[in-house]
Amino acid sequence: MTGYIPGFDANLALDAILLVMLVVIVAAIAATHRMLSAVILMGLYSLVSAVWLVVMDAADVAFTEAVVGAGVSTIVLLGAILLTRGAAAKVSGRRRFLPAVLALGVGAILIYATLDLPDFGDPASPANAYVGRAYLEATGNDMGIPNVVTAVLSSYRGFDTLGETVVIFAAAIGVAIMLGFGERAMADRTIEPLAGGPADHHVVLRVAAKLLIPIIALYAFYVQFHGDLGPGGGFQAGVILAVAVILHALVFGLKDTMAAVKPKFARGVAALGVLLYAGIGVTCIVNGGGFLDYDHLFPRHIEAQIPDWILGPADPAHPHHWGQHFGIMAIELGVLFTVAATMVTIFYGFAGRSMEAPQPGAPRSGAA
Amino acid sequence: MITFEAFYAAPPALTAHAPALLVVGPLIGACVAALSPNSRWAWMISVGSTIFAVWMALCLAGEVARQGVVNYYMGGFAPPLGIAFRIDALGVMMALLVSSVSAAAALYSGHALDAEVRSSKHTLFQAGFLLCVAGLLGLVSTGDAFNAFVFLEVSSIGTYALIAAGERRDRRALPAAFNYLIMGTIGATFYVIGVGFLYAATGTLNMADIAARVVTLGDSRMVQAGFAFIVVGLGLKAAMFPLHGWLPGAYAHAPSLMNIFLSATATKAALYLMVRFLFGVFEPGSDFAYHFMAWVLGPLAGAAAVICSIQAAFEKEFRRVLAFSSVAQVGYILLGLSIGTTAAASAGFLHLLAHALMKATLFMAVGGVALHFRGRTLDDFAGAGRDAPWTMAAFATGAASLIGIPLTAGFLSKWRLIEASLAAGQIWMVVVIAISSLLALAYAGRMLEAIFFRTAAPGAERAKEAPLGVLVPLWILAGFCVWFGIDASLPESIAIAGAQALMGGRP
Amino acid sequence: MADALFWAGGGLAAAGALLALIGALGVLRFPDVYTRIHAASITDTGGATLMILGLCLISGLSLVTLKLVLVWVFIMLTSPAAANALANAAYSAGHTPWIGSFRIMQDNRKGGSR
Amino acid sequence: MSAVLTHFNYVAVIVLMMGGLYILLSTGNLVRRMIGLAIFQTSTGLFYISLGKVSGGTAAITLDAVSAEGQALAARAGAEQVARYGVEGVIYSNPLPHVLILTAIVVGVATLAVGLAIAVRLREAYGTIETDEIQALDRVLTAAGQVEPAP
Repeated sequence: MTGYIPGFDANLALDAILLVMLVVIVAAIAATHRMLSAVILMGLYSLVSAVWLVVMDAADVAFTEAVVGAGVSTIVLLGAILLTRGAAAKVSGRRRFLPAVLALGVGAILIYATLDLPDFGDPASPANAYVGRAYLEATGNDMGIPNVVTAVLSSYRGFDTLGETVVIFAAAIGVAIMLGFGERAMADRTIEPLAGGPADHHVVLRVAAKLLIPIIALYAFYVQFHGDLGPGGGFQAGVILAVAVILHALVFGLKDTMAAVKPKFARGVAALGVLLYAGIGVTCIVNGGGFLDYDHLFPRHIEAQIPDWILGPADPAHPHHWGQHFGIMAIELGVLFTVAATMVTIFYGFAGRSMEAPQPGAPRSGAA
Repeated sequence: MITFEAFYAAPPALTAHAPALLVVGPLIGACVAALSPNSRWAWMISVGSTIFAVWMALCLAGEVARQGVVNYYMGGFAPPLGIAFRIDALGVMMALLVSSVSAAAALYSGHALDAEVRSSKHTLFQAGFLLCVAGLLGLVSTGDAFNAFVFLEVSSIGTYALIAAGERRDRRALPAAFNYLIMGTIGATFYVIGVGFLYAATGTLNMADIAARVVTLGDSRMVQAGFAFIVVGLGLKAAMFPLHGWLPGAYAHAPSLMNIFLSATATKAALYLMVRFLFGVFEPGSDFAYHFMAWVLGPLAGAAAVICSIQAAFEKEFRRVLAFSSVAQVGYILLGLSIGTTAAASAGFLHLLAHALMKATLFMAVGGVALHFRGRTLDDFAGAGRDAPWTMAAFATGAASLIGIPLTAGFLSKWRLIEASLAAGQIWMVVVIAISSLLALAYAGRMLEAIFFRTAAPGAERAKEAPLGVLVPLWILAGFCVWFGIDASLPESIAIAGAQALMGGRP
Repeated sequence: MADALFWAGGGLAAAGALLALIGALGVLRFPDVYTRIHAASITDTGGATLMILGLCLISGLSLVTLKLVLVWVFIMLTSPAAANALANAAYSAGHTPWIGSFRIMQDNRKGGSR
Repeated sequence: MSAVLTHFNYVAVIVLMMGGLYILLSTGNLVRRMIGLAIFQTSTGLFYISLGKVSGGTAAITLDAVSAEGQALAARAGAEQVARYGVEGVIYSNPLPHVLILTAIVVGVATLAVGLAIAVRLREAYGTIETDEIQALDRVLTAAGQVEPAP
């Protein structure tokens, strides 16, 4: 709503303020010696950059940064410092000079190159005028969904997104190989859940969590299925769904959560998500298109027989929209499966570990 | 190009989609392996999907022989909107290399995992291995700069954890894997920064499209910075000489399956991507890529070939010797490329193939013996030649190829390199190759001396012959080392076709 | 009318921001962990409420209003629960609340609270 | 506008990258290194997003140009700009960098999780997460000719 103060671009001012905040936060992380402060500041960094991303019109990225950067990353970092603590960070003098020179050198090269970059916000720059614009012009015709980011993400560059889903799956495998699934936490009978024990101080938390978990899960599905129309999609929804599980584990104890969402189940779902995604691609091949060519998701004779009341009347101008719609929906579902299951697996890995190697006075789960 | 008709007897529908299936096959295999009930199943899936990848690579080779370049549009969207796979003769060479080495490693893994990894994690390990394979295959086939980053990370993230899994035998695997993770991620991020500058300058991510547009930009600082960051980033991933610090530890302490697979393929795939940027994207536009190769890449490669060979000669542990030797051998490949003629490049690629073969042989022999044997230093291997004659004979074959003894693959590739550098008037390169070969004789000789001419200390743990499941893939690899030394028409035709595809008709 | 609503909403949002700022000052200035939690949580919830009210006025009656109200409900659920959990954790970790006059607190500061 | 103003975003993002790189390289603490790495990766993303911002644009979610929101945007950008750079009457920011950075963020969190998992195992195997101490421990053991497997 900038129109109210003429000559003043609120967006630019916000942009500058947020960037300065980010620089200050990074400086604070560099300066602090306490791991906990560094982790909290890291979460703050993600949150502020999410706000900045909104100012930059990158709503989908902001959403992801908020849930992934400020949410899951912080949880994992907290778990890690809990499991590695007792080793205080110290910056010895000799290590300061060379890194500073290296960082400054890289920065100098970057700034040297930056001076040739087009002006910030220039709509005629090659980056904005060529392929980026082509997506905006073509999406309506090719896919017919309003969120161009989703269209590019899951159809034009759907293969990248497959790779990204695989990266997440690889992370699940990596963490599970390193830390296990928290199997020992399940076997451990001596540990009581945080809430509901004899000295239950956590009535408020428990009530709030009971109220929140269904809302969070519901919200995840809203984000999932609203991704065509607004910001959101499989990644964000997957992380949010995983957060519901993580919250349950934090409040009701890891063991109860693992009984509800079994580690093996999580691992299977993570693999199934990638399988679903790749399977959609292969289905397109079987039906005569290229890999991930959703126009060929349905065989032609079946597509012709889909009654109007399911999909609406066929639009002669854009005959393939339904394939695209279904393809995008299906692969987003695959992404949801993999991301949610992976985040849960990673959390189980870290949280289960603290029980395996108990330390004096350690809280009971990884990120409590 | 030799004919592959005998091999690509695939239905045409499969052949048409071979580029996608090449990557998706191992990917689906990875998911199924993660879901499989026990390690035997996972192993069979692993072997099956890597052999499928070999088949697809052969199909592609046939297609490339017929068409020259295979383009495949993901999702049916032509670039620059969509992601395109672009596979030429060089890409096929890399795809064949990666898939066949992965198949040999997968065959080998049946026994190796039992000895090296907790049995509860075998299925995960195979899944991670297949993800690495899929990532590298995607990396060598893609024609999209950002897609290449995604595949670089697919293969890397799997690799980090699988290297760290070597902790069960040797806890130094953990710091080595962590170090690799940091360096690898810095490299990948540098690459992303470089691609970002190229994107800012050209507005596109398709490599061919970037190349076409870079030409018109002249000496833009954005292009220069993009070039610098891409070269440094991929140089980190490829363990180019001053940036190779992470490699020896990561290779030496990894489980032997990863060890074999990585040493033969991972750095070479990153190298391949760098070469594609140098020759395919930057070189046509301006000559700074050319100057860079002559004045930076060449000398660094020479330094690598000498200095890392010296380091290898002073190492005590078997695998570390071989790992340092890998960095030195990558130096040879880069020497060939830095000359900038087609003959030299083909010699470089020939050495790339030969090196992949012999390193896989060497690491597999060491790994095969180490299944039941905790030895790791030269002293530990004293007398191993008598205790495990078949395995160690294969080792000797690989070592002979490493030194460059005639009738082995290594001899021929070095010979071609020397020929090419003489033809280009680069006498110093001949000297470098000679010195480095002498050093190779020194370090390989030390290993062979320990294995065959020393006797084990009384009471020391003795090596045991590797099981048949290891000997078969091992001797297949060793056999290729010898075959390609006697009759090199197959690898040479592949390397020459690759070099011609890269150089596009330059002398 | 729209203009008046905009300024009213803006004023409310600004008041909310001011409240949050005061809360932040409180976190810095208050002597012990419980008073700090108190300062943070009350002003946080209150400030967010004011801001959301302001934004509702600016946006007019639409779907956005409903979403803002849902956000408010969410904040009302989470923020106090989080403060409660934080205080609980501090208590479990052995922090005893300061009881007594502010002067005593200042005198004891050296020995004291973190 | 002067070069300082037009390129402020890029320079600020580069400062963030330098900060991340410095944190990463200056510390021997493995968890801190991961934090530095995460900042370095994220700030690269911010660089891309800066490239894709179009002044006067909005998020790349198709709007109706005649809706109230579309009208307000058009009024802000000016009719000439809209005619030149708009798509069906609305100026959007470039969606491509957004897609790329979504991918990069996810890759970043995957790296972070795996790196931290290795760090946790390191702590269990060595009892420390300081690079110096780990190296010292390794030197001692290697010199003694023995290498312990991790517990």
